[in-house]
This record gives sequence, C-alpha cells and structure tokens, in this order.
Amino acid sequence: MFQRILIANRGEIALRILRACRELGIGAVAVYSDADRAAPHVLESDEAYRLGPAPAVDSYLRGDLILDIARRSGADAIHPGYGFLSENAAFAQACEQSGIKFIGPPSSAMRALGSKTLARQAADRAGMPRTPGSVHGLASLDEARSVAASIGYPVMLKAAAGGGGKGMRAVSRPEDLPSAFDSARSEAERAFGSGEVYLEKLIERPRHVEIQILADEHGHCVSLGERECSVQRRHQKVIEEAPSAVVGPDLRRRMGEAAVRLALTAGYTNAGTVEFLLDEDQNFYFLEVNTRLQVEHPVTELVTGLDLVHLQIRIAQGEPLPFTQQDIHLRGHAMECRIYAEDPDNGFLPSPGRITRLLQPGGPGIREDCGIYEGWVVPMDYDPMLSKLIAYAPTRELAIARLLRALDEYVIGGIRSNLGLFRRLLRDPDFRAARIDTGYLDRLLAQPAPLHPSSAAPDNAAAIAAAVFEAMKPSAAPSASVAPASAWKSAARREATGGAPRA
Amino acid sequence: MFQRILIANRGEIALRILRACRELGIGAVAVYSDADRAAPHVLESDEAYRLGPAPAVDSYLRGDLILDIARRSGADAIHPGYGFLSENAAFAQACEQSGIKFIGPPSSAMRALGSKTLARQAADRAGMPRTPGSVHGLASLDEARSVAASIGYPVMLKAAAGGGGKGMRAVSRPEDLPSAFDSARSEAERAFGSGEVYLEKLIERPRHVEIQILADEHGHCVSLGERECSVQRRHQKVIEEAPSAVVGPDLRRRMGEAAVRLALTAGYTNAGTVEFLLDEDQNFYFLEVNTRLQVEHPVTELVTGLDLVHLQIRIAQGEPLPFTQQDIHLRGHAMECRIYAEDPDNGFLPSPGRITRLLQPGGPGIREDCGIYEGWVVPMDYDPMLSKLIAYAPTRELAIARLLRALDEYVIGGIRSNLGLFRRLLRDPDFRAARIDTGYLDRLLAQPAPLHPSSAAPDNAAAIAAAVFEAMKPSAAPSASVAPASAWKSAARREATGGAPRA
Amino acid sequence: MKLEIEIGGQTREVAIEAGEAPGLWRALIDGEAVEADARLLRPGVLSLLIDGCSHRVVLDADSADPTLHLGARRIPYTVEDPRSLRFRRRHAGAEGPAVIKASMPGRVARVLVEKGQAVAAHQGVVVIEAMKMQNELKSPKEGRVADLRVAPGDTVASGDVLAVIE
Amino acid sequence: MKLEIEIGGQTREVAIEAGEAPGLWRALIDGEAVEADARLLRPGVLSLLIDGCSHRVVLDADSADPTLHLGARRIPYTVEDPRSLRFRRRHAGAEGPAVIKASMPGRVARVLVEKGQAVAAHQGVVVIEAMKMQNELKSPKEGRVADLRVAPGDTVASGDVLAVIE
Repeated sequence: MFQRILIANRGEIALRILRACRELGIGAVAVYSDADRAAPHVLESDEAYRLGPAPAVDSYLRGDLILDIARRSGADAIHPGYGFLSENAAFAQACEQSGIKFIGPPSSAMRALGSKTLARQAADRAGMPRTPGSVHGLASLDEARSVAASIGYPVMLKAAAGGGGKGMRAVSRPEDLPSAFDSARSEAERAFGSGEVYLEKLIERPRHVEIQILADEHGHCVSLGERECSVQRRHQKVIEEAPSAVVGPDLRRRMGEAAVRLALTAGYTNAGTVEFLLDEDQNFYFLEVNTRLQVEHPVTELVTGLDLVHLQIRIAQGEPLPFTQQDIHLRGHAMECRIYAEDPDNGFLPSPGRITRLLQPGGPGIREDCGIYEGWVVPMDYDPMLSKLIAYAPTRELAIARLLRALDEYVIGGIRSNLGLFRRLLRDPDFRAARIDTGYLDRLLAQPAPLHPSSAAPDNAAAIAAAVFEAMKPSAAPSASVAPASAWKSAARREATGGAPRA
Repeated sequence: MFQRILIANRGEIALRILRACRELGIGAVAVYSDADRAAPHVLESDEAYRLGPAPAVDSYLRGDLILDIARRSGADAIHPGYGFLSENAAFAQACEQSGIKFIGPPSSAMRALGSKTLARQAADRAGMPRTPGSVHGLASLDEARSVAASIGYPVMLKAAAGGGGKGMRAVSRPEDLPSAFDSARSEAERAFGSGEVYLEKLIERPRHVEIQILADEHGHCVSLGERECSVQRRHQKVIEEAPSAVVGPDLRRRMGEAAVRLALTAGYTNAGTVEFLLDEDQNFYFLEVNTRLQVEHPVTELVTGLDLVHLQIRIAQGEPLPFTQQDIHLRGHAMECRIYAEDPDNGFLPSPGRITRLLQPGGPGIREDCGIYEGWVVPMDYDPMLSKLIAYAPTRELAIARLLRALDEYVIGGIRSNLGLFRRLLRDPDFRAARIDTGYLDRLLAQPAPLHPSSAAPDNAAAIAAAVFEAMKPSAAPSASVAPASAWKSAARREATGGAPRA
Repeated sequence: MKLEIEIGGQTREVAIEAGEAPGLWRALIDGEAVEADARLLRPGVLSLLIDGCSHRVVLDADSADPTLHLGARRIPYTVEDPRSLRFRRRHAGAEGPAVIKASMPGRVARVLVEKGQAVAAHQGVVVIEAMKMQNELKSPKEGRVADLRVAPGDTVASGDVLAVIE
Repeated sequence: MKLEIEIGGQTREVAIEAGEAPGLWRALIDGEAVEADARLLRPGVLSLLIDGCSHRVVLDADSADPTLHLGARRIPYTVEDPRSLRFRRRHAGAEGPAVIKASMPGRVARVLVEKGQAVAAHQGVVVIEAMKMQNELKSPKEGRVADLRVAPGDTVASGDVLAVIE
C-alpha cells in the first residue's frame, strides 16, 4: 500500500487524483508553479511544494525537481496525470531507477508504443487492422512517392512523434506531395525534435473511436468499452461520449479484443487507450496508443461504474485486477464537455484571467471535475481547460438534455468560456442524430450560429436588469418619481391580489 | 406531454424536480413563501408566484392557493415533492377534480394506504407478512389488553394516522399499558386530529428496509430494490443506502414481489415506497406505505441508473413503464447523508440563519441535491434539511470512503450543521461493518464522541491561521518586528533552498 | 503584532509579522519560530503552507467568538490583544444576576413567567421554536424575574438575552 | 433615474425607481410601465420576477462594457446617463490614428516592428501568446508606427494598447 503519492500535475486532473488518494487513505503531495500557489490542487492537498516559475518548462516539466521532491517528501509513487510528463518515457525510467513507482506503464512499453511508427509495427504483430501505409519513417521523398502510389491518394503524412495535429498533412494529389513532405518534416522537427514522418491512407469522414484498457502486472488485461470522440476542433477533442451511438456489441467486442491483444503484445500495464478510426462501413483502423489516463476517462467510469484512478493506483501497487472481462457491463450513456477559457465568438482566442463570478451546476446525473473557483486567476501559461462537465443518463437523448440543463445553470464571469458553443452543439440536429465524424465540428463552425430562440427581440427583462443593477450602485442618486401615478395603477392592483400569476 | 408543471414544494426537492422538468422540456412553475423569495428554486424556475407568509400553514400547505396558481399559470400538473401536501389525499382529489394531474397515486389509493390500520388490512389482502397485532383502531383499554396478551409483550402502540414517532409508545409490561394507551391516544389526537391507535408486536433490534416501487397506469408495476434506512435519530432517517448490506438476491426478490402485490391490490400508481422491518432472522414485516417520492430516492437512482422523477412525470402523462422487472439491474453501492442545519454538539438544536461561507464537494461519484447557496438565509419556518450528499462507488466500503472525502471538502459557515456527525458515524466500526438497526444511532450518541485523530494536541496551524486572519484585518496595526533576527535564521535558510520539503 | 489565542482549550502566545514576500509570514508561537505561506483565495478562505504541510482554513467570523474550519475540524477560538479592555474584562470574572439567553435562533413560542415573578431553579421561563422544534429555556437558579425582554412571536438570535433572574 | 441602455443592438430608454417594498421596482421602458421584483442573492446575482416570469441575471461588470448573463444568454450592454460626459464623447464619434489593442490577455511573444517604421496594411505588428496559442496583431492600415508600447515578455490585458499607427 502506498503511503504517499506525488501528483505531478495541476488543474482538474490533479484534484481528481488527489480525491482518489483521499478515498484510498493515501497522502497526496501536490507540486505547484508560481502561477498556481492559490490553485485548488494546492488547497486540497496534504502537502504541497513549489516547483518554480510559471512556464511549464520551469515547473511541471522539471522531472528532476519533481523526483527530488518525491524523495524528500517520502512519496512512494508519482501519478503523472495527462499532458506534461505523463508520456515521457525518460521520466518514467528515472522514477523506476529511483525506486519510486511511476503510476503508468513501464518505460519500455511507453517507448514501444509512444512512437507512432513503432506502434504501427506493434499493431502488425498483434494482428490488428491499421490504415494501409508505412510502418517506418520515410527515408526520402522518393520513398514517400512510392508508398503513396501503392496505397493510393488521398494520403496523410504524419509525424512519428506527433500529437495535436502537428507535422500532419493531408495530400490528395501526387503533385502536392513534395511540398507537404518538406513542411511536415520541418514542422515535426521543430515541434518534437524529430523529423520522422510516415504515410498512411486517408480515411474519409472517419469517426474517432477509442478503447479504454486496463492491464495489471500479472498478465490480465480487460477492455472497458469505447468512447466516441469525433467532435474535434483542430484535432482537439471537444465532446466525448460512451458508448458510441454506432458501435454495437459485436464491433465493441472485436475492437476490445484487438486493443487487449496489442497491450499484451507490448507488455503494457496500467490504464491506456487504443485509438481507432472507424470508417463509414464500420471498418476500424488502429491510430495510436495513449499510454496514460485520458482527459475523457470519466465517461467510461460512468457507464462501467468503475473508478479508473483507484484501479490505476491498485495496479501500480501490484494488485491483480479485481474483475474479469465478463464482469464488465455497460449501462446508460455518458457525455463530457471540455469547458475551456476561450472565446468561440472571437476565433477561439484564449481568455485567461480572474473568474469574477461562478455558478456551477449540480444535481442528478451531473459530475463536474473542476479546477477552478470564484476568484481564481486562470493562468496564461497552461492549456485553457477549466473544467469537465459530465452527464450520465439512461439514454443518449437524456444525457444531452441533462447537459443542456446543466449548461443553463452554469455561469462563468470575468473571462470568456466556450459554454455557449456546447449550448449550440448539443442542439444541432446532426449532433443529436449522432451524424458526426472528425470533420463535423469544423463544418458546423463554418456556418453562422443560429440565433438563440429568445435573443431575436431582447426582451424587457435584460434592460430592466441592467437598470436595476445601475440603480443599486452605491453611487446611484436617490431617484425622483419618474412616472405619473396613473401609469402604475394596474400594476398596483395586480400586486394587491397576491400571487399575481399571469392571466 | 405536459407543458408546465407546478412544483408545490421548496428546498432541494423543488430544485430536483425543476431540473427534471428542464430535462424533459417542460416549463417549471415555482411557488414561494415570503421566507423563500430568494430561494434557489425560485431563482432557477421559469415562473414563480408568491403563496403567502412564511409559516407553512399560510403558504406551502395552502392547497387552495396552489391550485389557483396552477390554473392561472396554465400548469397541467402538480408535483408535490415530499412533505407538505404530498400525502394529502384531499389535495390530490381537488387536483383530480380541477383537471390538473397530481403527480402521484390516485387519491383513492392514497386513502387506502395512508392510514396505517387500513394499510395493514391491505397487506393482509395482499398476503404480505406484517407484525402480529390489530388491524383496526383499539376501541378501549380492554381491547388493547387482550390484543397485547394474545401477541405477547413487548408491544408497540402506534397512531393510525401517525408519522415521525408521534403517538408511538413501546410497552414492555402489562402494568404500563394503561398510561401508555392514554398518552398515545391524546398525543395522536393533538398531532393528527385522530386518536386512533393500534397495537403490534415489538420487533427487537429491527432494521428499516424499504422497497421502491414504480407502477404505471396500465397495470404494470416493478420494484427497484431496497434501501436500508436503519440509521435514525428520533425516527428520522439520517443515512440511507442501497443496497442493504444484509439483503441478498432471494430476500430482495421476495420483498419486492410482496411490495408489488400490495401496490397492485390497492390500485396504486406512480412512485411509492413500501417500508418493512427486518428482524435478526431475516424475517420481514410490513410497516407502512409512503405514497410519494422519498427524500432518499437518489440512492435507488444511482444503483439502478434510472431517474425516478422523470419516470414519475412520464407515468403521470399516461406512458407505460419503459422496462420490465427483468431489465432492472442493481450495480455498485450508494449512500446518502442528510445535511441538516442543527448542532450535534448542542442537543441537535436547530440552527437557522445566514450561510456566510459555503465550500461544496464535487468530483467522481459525488452527487449533491442541494437547496442552499453562500449568502442564503436558512428560514426558521421549515425543516432543517439543507442538502443531500450522496456517494456512489463500486462497493460499500468505497462509498463510505468517498463520502468521508466529500465531507472533508464540505464547509458550511455561519450556521451549525451536522457534517461532523457524519464524519463520526462513517468512521464508527459498527457502521462500517453494517451492524446497524433502528436503535443504533441513539446508542452511538449516548457514548462520548471519540477525539478527532489530530485534535488532541491542537497544532500550530490553527493558532497561526487565527493570527494571520487577525493580522490581515484592515484594522490591524502595522506590525513592528517581533523577534530577534537570530530566531528566523533556520527558517530563512530553509526557505533559501526552494521547495523546502520536510526531511 | 502580539496576540494571545485561546484555541482548543489552550492559550497560545503568538507574535506574527509579514515576511519578505507577499503571503509569507513569520511567527513565534510560544517562543517557537514558524514560517508560514498563507494565501487568501477569497474572503475567509486561506491556503496555509507550513513546512510543506497544506491546510485549508476557513474563517467563520460571525459569532461572538470566531471559529476556524481547519480541514474538517471546527475550532472555535478567541484572539486577544493582551492590552485590550475586553481581555481584561473577560479575565476579571463576572458575578451577578443570571441571564437567560436563546440557545438557538427562532421565534418565541411561549413566555412562561411574568416580570417580577418568583421562579424556582430549573423552572421553565421561555419556549423558543425553530424548524418544527421547541426548546424550553429554564431558570438556572431560584430567584425573581428581574427583566423579561421578549414576548410571544418575537424573533430572536442565538445568544440574545431573553430574561434576567436575580 | 433615467437611463439609456444599449442592449442586444437596440437602445432602450428606461426610467426606474424603487417601489413600495424592498426589492420592488417600477420602470418605464420605452414608455411602457413594468413592475419588477428583484432580489440580489449575492453581489452580482439577481433573481428577477416580472409578471411571474423568473429570470436569473448575473452581472459581469469587469470589462469596459458590462455584460449580463440572463439565464443562458450572454448579453453585453452599456448604460448611459444621457447627461454624462462619457455619453457625449462616445456619441461624438472618434477619428484619428489607428490603435492596435491586445485581442486577448497574454504575454508579448514577439514585436515585429520598430517605432517610426513604415508599415503596410495587414502587416504583422505584435504577437501575443497565451495558453499555448499565439495571436498576431496586424496593422489595420498603411502608415507609420507612431507609438510602440510593449516589449517582448510584457504581460498585457485584453484591450491594452500595443501600438499606434498614424
């Protein structure tokens, strides 16, 4: 049993891991940058230590400092969360060498699956369908030409070390290949320090469907069903849900078995996600492996009834999985909105700053994994995620209705947020009918936003509210009577009758 | 489909029903007393109308005003919540006569099951086990003597119209019967306007286990498993959970079938609860029927994955149940704490007033059905429930751990609350081992509270925090240096090293 | 700033001053030097770090004696400037007539005595009602009702003086 | 109190005064009489009842022009006392040099021009970075950099003037 876990992260995920530690009776050690001294994960921790200045390279990416704090605070284990050091095999290895358990797969498995070309080779060994194309970095433009010709256009160039869409180019004609090859390589070199790129067949209108797996250190591995994450903007997921509206039991079983095979082949342990593209004919193609907990893990938790962070910790402690594949039953539907500090009305520009007002939703079927509070200053140094709003309901339709209800309760003031984007998205007929693919959101955003049902004629309420706020200001002058007595008569009569419901 | 539902209630349950209306696209009409103008259920409603002064008899019990507002606001239906008018058959009948749907059973079924003696007769017709004793009001002390002699002491005298422990007397010896009979009768007369009392055999150390049922208006009825509500203080439930730690599949099935039989016999529709006592040998005895939604319904929702208020509304709209008994599967464990404005350290005295600080828990597995906000003034006119904190987890042990985690995140300032009671209860070895019965909590409270693990020696942190708050006061004088330079040396050196984890 | 803090049944002598950087404080607590890093997140909510240990402290300042919520613990305390009048008054000890105070906020349901009336020890004086519960306040001693400050229907706050018994 | 409120693209004339009881207001809005029952739940959060219709209104007053959250709608607005100086200034119309303002809060990543330099229309002037995203501010017209107010590494708020183009 771990005594103390250091959480090498910030924001909602640090808080979420911290809560799991509390629930398991394990001490939670937080680390923070100068921008995060007043962050919720520091407030709720058992111990908290400063890392350094705000920029991530000086703080949350400083593996050396983090390991040092782990040693000095007596932590047995480090949970990396997602992002930052979570997929850094060198850091995982440094933990292993320090005798501090890295809560995640062994560094060897991270290396074997972290590169997309190595992962494609592993997929072949596991007998898993993948997109046609190369499984090694392209040595030259000539090799790129010949691979592209053999699989047929359109093709995708991708960085082997890639992520977030960097070093990625779609190429539809042979004559566009040379410049795409050069720019993908140099972009990958700049972003990841490796210019290795490979080529694969472009799948048209694919869905992004991924399988959550859990593997213990005793050779047991299970899949926990799929998540559909096709609603993306610039390769960033925006809404995730489980199950997928188009995945039936047979497809789920086949994708799950493929994912488990890959994990076992690669010596994978702990939680991981195998991402697939699903084409319009329900063929699935291996995309990549995320060797960590994912942002969207709560939707899987809600439909399986399990707690993935508890299980990550137990697996890292050497415990066998407490269930087998047959014990996993999916029930109901879960959907997650990633609430960001960005302005959808202004090109999705980031919106860091002080949260001056915060009204948060609650009640049945609503879970919020949140990293903010009223008064918190959202730093400009990290990604713009504020919170994850997650709904669970018996059906997809009710999960959507519940999210809309919760979004209507939600107010974030002082900064801009993308709450309005979700209100639009969740009312879109295509989304409601699950007619989505990875290009869906970009197409939607290219259309003008429909007017809010009641915003066409801004009613009296808004103007009166503005006037009341003005009149309540301490500086407001005592008002003289502004209306002849007669104008108020009917209102006074109405009031005298009591409740005064409308006729 | 209803257009508009009037919610004839306040507090967390009004908000909970309002959220269901939103999710189903139905307008929510709130009503409020003068004490509740700023209440959350008014804030979040679509329409809100004043009822009258604060006392319940002038507001939430004014069925005439409520029906009038329903008519004038165009409401199709009234949801009564729990308490207030929810079990008032005359009000249900008035709704029926006004053509406004009462979301609950027909008034005839409420009458047939509302009196405890009539309900005992119905139980006999349904072939349901009940405690030995009378099924009619006792006409005289002589009749009481002869019933008691035939079933054997100890016995319970109970008011037929009873509730909340009023008009209830345990009698262990024949010589105590006369005075108990007189006092039970007069107490019942005062409390309920009916002195009807009956006698039943007293069950020793019973558990309170109840079955949730749902019946549509087409003759279908299902049971949704049990709730264990044995943790009670003065006959008021304090913690509820589902499933019960001692109810296995066979007992659950038998209790469920008995409850369904009773509902069908009585022409019952909508949601209801059949309460049982469970003795140490796993015999169950019919206790009474609650002909409404119950406070503790969320624990059933969490383990079944259903939404009972949605289903209540759909049933009231005439829809058939969307599932059969075989579709109901229980998963995991749910537990609810009733957070009250009362002071456990001071005889559980009520503590109305302004909530000056409020920090609420969140995250995985936590649901809060809440009727308060920071700044809200808890009125002195209604019951002291502030909120329901509910945890869901794969096991009972983890549900307890999760509740404790959430309770540690919870701060209510300005008024007293019973949060500390739950922190004690959930750590009690007997509770953790589920060695509970309806007398458990009173026995626990008779013992001195164990010291908080770290409160024996109040550490420096509290004193320093108090000093910091004092020093931050605007009135605090600019401080002169208070210590010789040497005293700070080691601290300054420690700080210079940066993060300064403890050795 | 030197303070005497009664907390958890003990009296601590605390001297405190602001440190070099905002949020840092240096304290001497019963002579022991302690460094604290304290950030006010919003009014009344403090994140306190002492030697790496993290404490969430919430101030509940409305009652006569303020209370801290330190994590899950509720800790009433008093802070005294040793030179203050109130400090000296408290520590002088109080003698005199018995005062009956409201034990909870509520409404006066019944007044059981009249001004000037003789009362026995433990005799009921006033009944307060709140949240469907009644609470009868009793005379702590035998005596006479010297003052009666409430009437049925009055709203009272916790600690309000209801009557004085001489 | 008479106000001119620009809201949702319309200008409304509102006269408002406190009603008989606390929380009641009487308004004339473009001449139409309206009674409102408004309770401030906490600073900036208003429960507004008009003829039974219930509105939750949250004030977001930090930016230059305040914004209301009315239910789920976000509504920027301006309130003007018709006699105020600012009102007259706004309505006088502004002419003059082009001002380049920060479109988001962030840190200045790069400054692409020098003071006095000639710039073309749409030429990049300053790059702001926040939350892993860069935003290049361009000159709205051909001209000369008359003023350059930031340097790389500076922190800027949304709306801060970065440069002036003449």
